[in-house]
Amino acid sequence: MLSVNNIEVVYDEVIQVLRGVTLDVPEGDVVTLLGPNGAGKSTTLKAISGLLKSEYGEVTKGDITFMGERIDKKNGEDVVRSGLIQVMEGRRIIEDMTSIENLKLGAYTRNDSQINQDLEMVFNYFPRLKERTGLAGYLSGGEQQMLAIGRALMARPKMICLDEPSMGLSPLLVKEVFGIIKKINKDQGITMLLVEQNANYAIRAADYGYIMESGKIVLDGTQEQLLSNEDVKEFYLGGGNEERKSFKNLKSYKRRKRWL
Amino acid sequence: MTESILKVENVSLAFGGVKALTDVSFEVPRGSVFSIIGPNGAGKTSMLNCISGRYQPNSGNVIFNDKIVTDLRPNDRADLGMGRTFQNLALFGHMSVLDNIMVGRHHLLKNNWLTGPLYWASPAQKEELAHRRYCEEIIDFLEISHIRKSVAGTLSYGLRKRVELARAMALKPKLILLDEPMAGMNLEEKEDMARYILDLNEEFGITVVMIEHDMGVVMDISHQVMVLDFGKKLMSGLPEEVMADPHVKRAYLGIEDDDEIEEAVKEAS
Amino acid sequence: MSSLSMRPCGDFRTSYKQDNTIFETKTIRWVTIFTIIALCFAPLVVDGYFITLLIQISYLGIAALGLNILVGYTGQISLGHGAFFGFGAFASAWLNTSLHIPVFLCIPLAGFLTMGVGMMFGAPAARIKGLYLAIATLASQFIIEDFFARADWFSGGASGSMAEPVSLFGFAFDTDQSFYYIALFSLVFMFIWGCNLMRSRDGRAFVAVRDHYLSAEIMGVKLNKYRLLSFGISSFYAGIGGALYAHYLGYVSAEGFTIMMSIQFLAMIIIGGLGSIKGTLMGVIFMVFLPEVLESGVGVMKMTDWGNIPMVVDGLAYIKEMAIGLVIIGFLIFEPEGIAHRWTQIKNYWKFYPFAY
Amino acid sequence: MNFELLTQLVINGLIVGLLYGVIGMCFVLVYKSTQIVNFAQGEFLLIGAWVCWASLIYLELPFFLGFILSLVFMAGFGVLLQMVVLRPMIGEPIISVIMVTIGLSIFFQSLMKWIFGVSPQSYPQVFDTQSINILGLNVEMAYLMSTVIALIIMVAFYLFFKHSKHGLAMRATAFDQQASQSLGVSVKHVFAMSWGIAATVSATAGIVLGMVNGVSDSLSIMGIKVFPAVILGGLDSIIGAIVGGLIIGVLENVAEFFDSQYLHIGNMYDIAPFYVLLIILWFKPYGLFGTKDIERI
Amino acid sequence: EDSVFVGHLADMSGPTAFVGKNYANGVRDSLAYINAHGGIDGTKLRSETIDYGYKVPQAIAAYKKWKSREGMVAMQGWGTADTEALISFVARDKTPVFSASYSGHLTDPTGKNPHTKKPAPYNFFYGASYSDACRGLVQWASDDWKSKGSKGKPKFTHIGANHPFPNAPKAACAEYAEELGFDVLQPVVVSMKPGDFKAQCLSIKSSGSNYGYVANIGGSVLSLIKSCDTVGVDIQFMSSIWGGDANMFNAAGSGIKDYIFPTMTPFWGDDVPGMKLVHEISKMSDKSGEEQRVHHYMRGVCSTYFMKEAMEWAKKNGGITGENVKKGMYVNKNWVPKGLEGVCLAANWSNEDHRGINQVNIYKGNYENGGVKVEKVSQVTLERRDDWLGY
Ligand SMILES: Nc1ncnc2c1ncn2[C@@H]1O[C@H](COP(=O)(O)OP(=O)(O)OP(=O)(O)O)[C@@H](O)[C@H]1O
Ligand SMILES: Nc1ncnc2c1ncn2[C@@H]1O[C@H](COP(=O)(O)OP(=O)(O)OP(=O)(O)O)[C@@H](O)[C@H]1O
Ligand SMILES: CC(C)C[C@H](N)C(=O)O
Ligand SMILES: [Mg+2]
Ligand SMILES: [Mg+2]
Repeated sequence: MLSVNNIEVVYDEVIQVLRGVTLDVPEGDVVTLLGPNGAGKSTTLKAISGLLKSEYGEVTKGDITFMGERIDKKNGEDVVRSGLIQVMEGRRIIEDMTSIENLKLGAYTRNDSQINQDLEMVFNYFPRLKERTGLAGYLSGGEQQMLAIGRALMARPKMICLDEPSMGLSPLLVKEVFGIIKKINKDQGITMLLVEQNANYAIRAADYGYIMESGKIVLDGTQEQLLSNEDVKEFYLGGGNEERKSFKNLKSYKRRKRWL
Repeated sequence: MTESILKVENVSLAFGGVKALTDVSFEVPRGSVFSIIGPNGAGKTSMLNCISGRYQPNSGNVIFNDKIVTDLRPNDRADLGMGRTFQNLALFGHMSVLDNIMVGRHHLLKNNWLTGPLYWASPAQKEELAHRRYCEEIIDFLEISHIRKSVAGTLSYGLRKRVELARAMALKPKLILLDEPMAGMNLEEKEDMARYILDLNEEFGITVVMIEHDMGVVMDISHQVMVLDFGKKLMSGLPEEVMADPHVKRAYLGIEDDDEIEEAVKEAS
Repeated sequence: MSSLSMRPCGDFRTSYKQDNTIFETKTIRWVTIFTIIALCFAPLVVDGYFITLLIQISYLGIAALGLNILVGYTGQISLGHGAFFGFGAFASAWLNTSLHIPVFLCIPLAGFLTMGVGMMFGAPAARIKGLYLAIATLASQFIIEDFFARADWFSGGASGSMAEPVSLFGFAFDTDQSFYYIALFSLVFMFIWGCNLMRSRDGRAFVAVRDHYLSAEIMGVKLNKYRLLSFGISSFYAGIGGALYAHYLGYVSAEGFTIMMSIQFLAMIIIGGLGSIKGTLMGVIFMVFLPEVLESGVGVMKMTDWGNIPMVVDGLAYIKEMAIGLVIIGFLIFEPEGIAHRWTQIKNYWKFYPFAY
Repeated sequence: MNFELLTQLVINGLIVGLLYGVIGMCFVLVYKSTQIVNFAQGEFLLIGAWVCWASLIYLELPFFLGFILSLVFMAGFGVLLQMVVLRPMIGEPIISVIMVTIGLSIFFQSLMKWIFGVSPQSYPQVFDTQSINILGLNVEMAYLMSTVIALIIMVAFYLFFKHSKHGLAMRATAFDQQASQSLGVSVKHVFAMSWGIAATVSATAGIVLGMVNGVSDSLSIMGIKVFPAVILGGLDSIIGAIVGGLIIGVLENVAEFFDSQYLHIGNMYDIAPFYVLLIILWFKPYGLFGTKDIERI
Repeated sequence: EDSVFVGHLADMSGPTAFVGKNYANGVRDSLAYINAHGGIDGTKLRSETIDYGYKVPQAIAAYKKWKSREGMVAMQGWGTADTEALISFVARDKTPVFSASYSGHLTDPTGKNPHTKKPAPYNFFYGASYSDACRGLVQWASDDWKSKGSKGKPKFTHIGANHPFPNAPKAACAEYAEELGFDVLQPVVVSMKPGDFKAQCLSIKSSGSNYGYVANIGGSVLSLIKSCDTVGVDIQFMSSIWGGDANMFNAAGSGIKDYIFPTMTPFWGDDVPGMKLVHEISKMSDKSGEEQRVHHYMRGVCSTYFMKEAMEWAKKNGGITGENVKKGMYVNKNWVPKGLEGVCLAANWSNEDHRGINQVNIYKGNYENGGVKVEKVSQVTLERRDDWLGY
């Protein structure tokens, strides 16, 4: 459905961030993109949804196609209209509008009559949003995160890119959110590209996964492959299934990653 | 000099209709790592804001170092040695990382708009450099020397969090308040962050109050945990006790036993 | 390598001191110093016209830097800078004629007087932010302008007031050539002052307040103090600039310190680059030379047979003005972040040359 | 105390103030949707006034035709301007965009002088009764016309922002362009729309002013004159603009009253509003109706 | 072949362009004409017209450019802004400036009058100073009052913006009005920018003032007239020299009722010997010769021609230098440039008194079926009182 072919991204005409990233999201799947801070995950997503321009970034090499058509030259709103929407990192809700208004805004590209139903749907997913009638800016971090996800749903997209949706959510909610993501993916068949730090959930929720470091894809594989990969266990899952090592007595030397 | 560095007494805070905090009291022992957990919107950040002076509690008192600070301006509390980081990053976006950290030294620096500009002709230069040295130590400690000169705003999320920690440490605080320091980090980085927190607690002897959603971290590194729910203090105690509490499990963790994570996802998929 | 580069390519410094210099590399420092020395000989090579422009650049530059400290570094827009500039001019003249203080003292004193006034009008900054503040400063513009026109004792009202030339130990700097050195000195001095300010405690505080005043306060920065102080400092600069202007002209009239001047100052720093000291200077140079260049352009046009088409001849005046507008627009479209930013990008480019990234 | 004079002044203030309000609304509209303070506002008025004047003098159209024509023209003008000049600035620092509007004002100021000359001009008589008498004050018909138009525009704006999704989109864009883009809001369209509307409405005001005071290049000063009104009401509040306008309008006149009758300071008419502005802002930093920005971390 | 340079500062695009353009054309055409007809006894006049848009920095730059690059010997200037900004420079550089700023304080070259802040030895202008013109008007007013046989003290009001130009004659004129037995009311401030001045008109109305001196120009005056017309103020407006001309009248139309304004030249259509030359001069920029010039144009011409004759004298007496041109201004008494008889008033400049012209013609304008008719109502000659010098 979405395929990113060996793209490079440069900020400010000098800072190169992506060095040939290639990934591929089959229709109806959930694909996850993992990686340490500064790897370039968010940049990748911004490149996909055409949001680099406003940060003086641009795709200098490679191309991105969504459902057959090139989108790497399109600008943000057109990408959304073609059915691909992103939940940006750090929530980015419109603080001086109410939650409802934010959600309505999410449905901007639509003009069918079912908007109100979908509002209800979102409120079913995140009941507490209904209670908070004030300006969204005053919502707690987590509440804002819920709002952001709900807002994306309102667009009835074919595909959603989520940038760290679980960030700042309480365990209970994290679990719910992943549940919801899976559910949406099931019910509405919406394809998902999921950038996450919480690998435990992400990989388990995903059909396929990529791991990115300093602007390159260093490893990819199916859920099983990833779950069974030593390094992934070591660095992302925390020793996987055997006894989780405590944060208190960490060995301060670091095991070298094999792929580096 | 009591052994509790921070006392919060019956603090209540409401925004119009929303009761963010109702009658919360607790004490933070000097030199401990004290975690606040609770569902989203429970009032954790608001609590921190009351402590650091961003919000004025409608009632109740905040006592820091046996001094009632309830109606001090935030900057005065900083002078007293209170540092913090923020949930929604609040770095000085256009400054270099180094300058961000130097701002942390602000209240310790003496030179002003008259002596500063006389740079060489005044103690300003010596002072600047002395404090610069201190900041470099923090930079080394947090392993961010490679981005020392880069503009904070362009850093990736995780790095920014680290810089925020550095900035807070530069205050030379006795108490440091961390709002979800691990958010948006992968395991590896969480491990680092945890190590930093432990070190600054054990080596620098800074008391830590931390909001965190990652139970693993909270369990492992905190001496005491307090649970907030709907602005009320649910309970507080040793990590084990808290985790054992059924109500917490249900209301917050939403799990009965640990390997539920798998199931949680499996049943979804 | 680094000894010749415009920008450090990697870190070659061995001490924090080296790392805290105003100039990024030795090269830049030497280039600057050399330029200043070269400028000292300007009167010997260039004619009076050029000297005037350089003098204009100096006093406008000083004032503009002040505005940039306020707008660019502290993030408080001001639409009253022109008035403060004027106040400095009158204040210095007044100090000299009515209190008989020697002129070279009047100039800094005028600076401080203006600083006081600036802080008075900046007081709302303690409560008002952003564009609201900007318009509040617009009030100061009009109020002060009105004051000029009515306060005969201070400004001489309708017939203006006169300003003696600067004189030191009996030597009067009353020609362009001699005054030029006063101007140049003041410029260099005030700019070094600015650079040092921005790399020391209070300078950082300003930027912190701009970037995120909430966290700045929590980091121990007294918000209101700095909001006010930046008004003070910026009007201090305006005052100095104005005073120089006064003693250069030898005569101050209430004409000309209008909102338009304030906007001109804004234009200078935005085009030059907000929050950039060298940008300020570039912007001023740009805005001073623009009309002159266009004027000579008009002159050239008159020569050509275009000069005979009446429509055009009458139009020239307007065409010139329109061109000024267009250049500003076009320039900002080409480089919204100001000259300084483009400059940095070019340097970065060469830094990695030939490997673009 | 001369009450007759006072009442007349107050009425005058209300009527003129309403016009400030209308111009203010254009600011608010542009600001609400783009965060830009439009310094070329005054020139919009000017262009509108000149175009209409020309259509009456040269094309010899009947007034209302000329009026409509100029509005249509200005709508197109606004959109075009946005496409050519402001679109490239999307996503750039607001302050730079503001500077661009200053550039625009310089440009059009002279362009108008070039095209229409530097001497002021009067509109041909439009209403056969030039003015009617309200409580002893003669008020130009043009003002009554503007009053009606103003009310209509006002209501229209209000509904637009409250209920249409474009209203939402505009506010969103103003707050965070990138985020809005990520939701499929076309920043371009939002800009085009707001500039188009702003230009049209300004033209209306410009024409009224032209009819009352005559057209001349310095008519554009209105653009700056309404700043206090806008701020007083709150930069992002339509109603605010109107209320602010009325207050400033009345203020000027009342100031003039006390000045001429008692104080004898002179120039209070122009200056007093600014003093009051400072005082009000001190107590209400976001004007009377402006929304506070969120102070939360 | 030898030549001298004359700079010409004009405002054709700025806030005062409304009158500035006409005046500037007068100067520019004259300079061209003089050159076309042998210059200064064979010495060509090089000249450049710079439109400084009433912006002081540009004016200074232009002045310096001419001074340093062209060795300018004399300058034709324009407004208050530039003239006052350059006062010190021109005195220092000994460069006579013929401005269109008629502020009284420019007329005291030696600073005899205690009022004078700054002697302006090298500043000249053709025309009665703003103060004298206003004095002339109030003189007319008092006669008018008597002739109407009205009772009591007439009331006089100064109406204008709070800026140097409109304020220039304020104090002086008020003083003289008092002297003539006027009851001088609080000045009324109306901005230089046009706007709705009904408020001011209302307070004028309520003050019951009889004579109002209109100190502003252009759009502002237009608005004032319209507003006061609407409000129904019954006052005798008397404008400054810049406040009454054909353009104004055409714009104001029916608003013009018994509008009093001063001139120091006849009008385009008037049949006086000198007009022939003026029409010739006008052809320099208007081949067709159809354009009707307003009286500011004529003053531009006169200002240039007085300079010309001073230069001619200078050429004979030691060469055309700033200093000699200044001297040249003093040699003749009751002096009218050749060929401009009836256009320029007879002038007297002396090294102690730069009140070249002490005469004002006073006209009355009235709107009648589609046009404004002007008629001369009086001609006032002001005595050269010492206490009026430079004030
Ligand atoms: N606007 C920008 N200008 C310059 N550099 C940038 C910009 N945005 C990001 N970068 C750089 O690009 C790199 C990748 O940033 P990005 O945000 O994509 O990382 P990330 O994988 O999302 O990290 P995190 O998990 O912490 O969000 C970082 O090193 C950052 O410094
Ligand atoms: N300034 C404010 N104005 C109005 N309501 C507020 C404000 N600050 C917080 N709230 C409300 O108070 C409640 C507590 O917010 P708070 O940010 O403390 O939650 P939290 O515990 O930090 O949640 P999270 O873990 O998601 O960050 C929330 O419901 C929020 O909407
Ligand atoms: C104001 C304008 C009429 C120009 C006029 N000469 C002056 O004194 O400035
Ligand atoms: Mg990211
Ligand atoms: Mg929180």
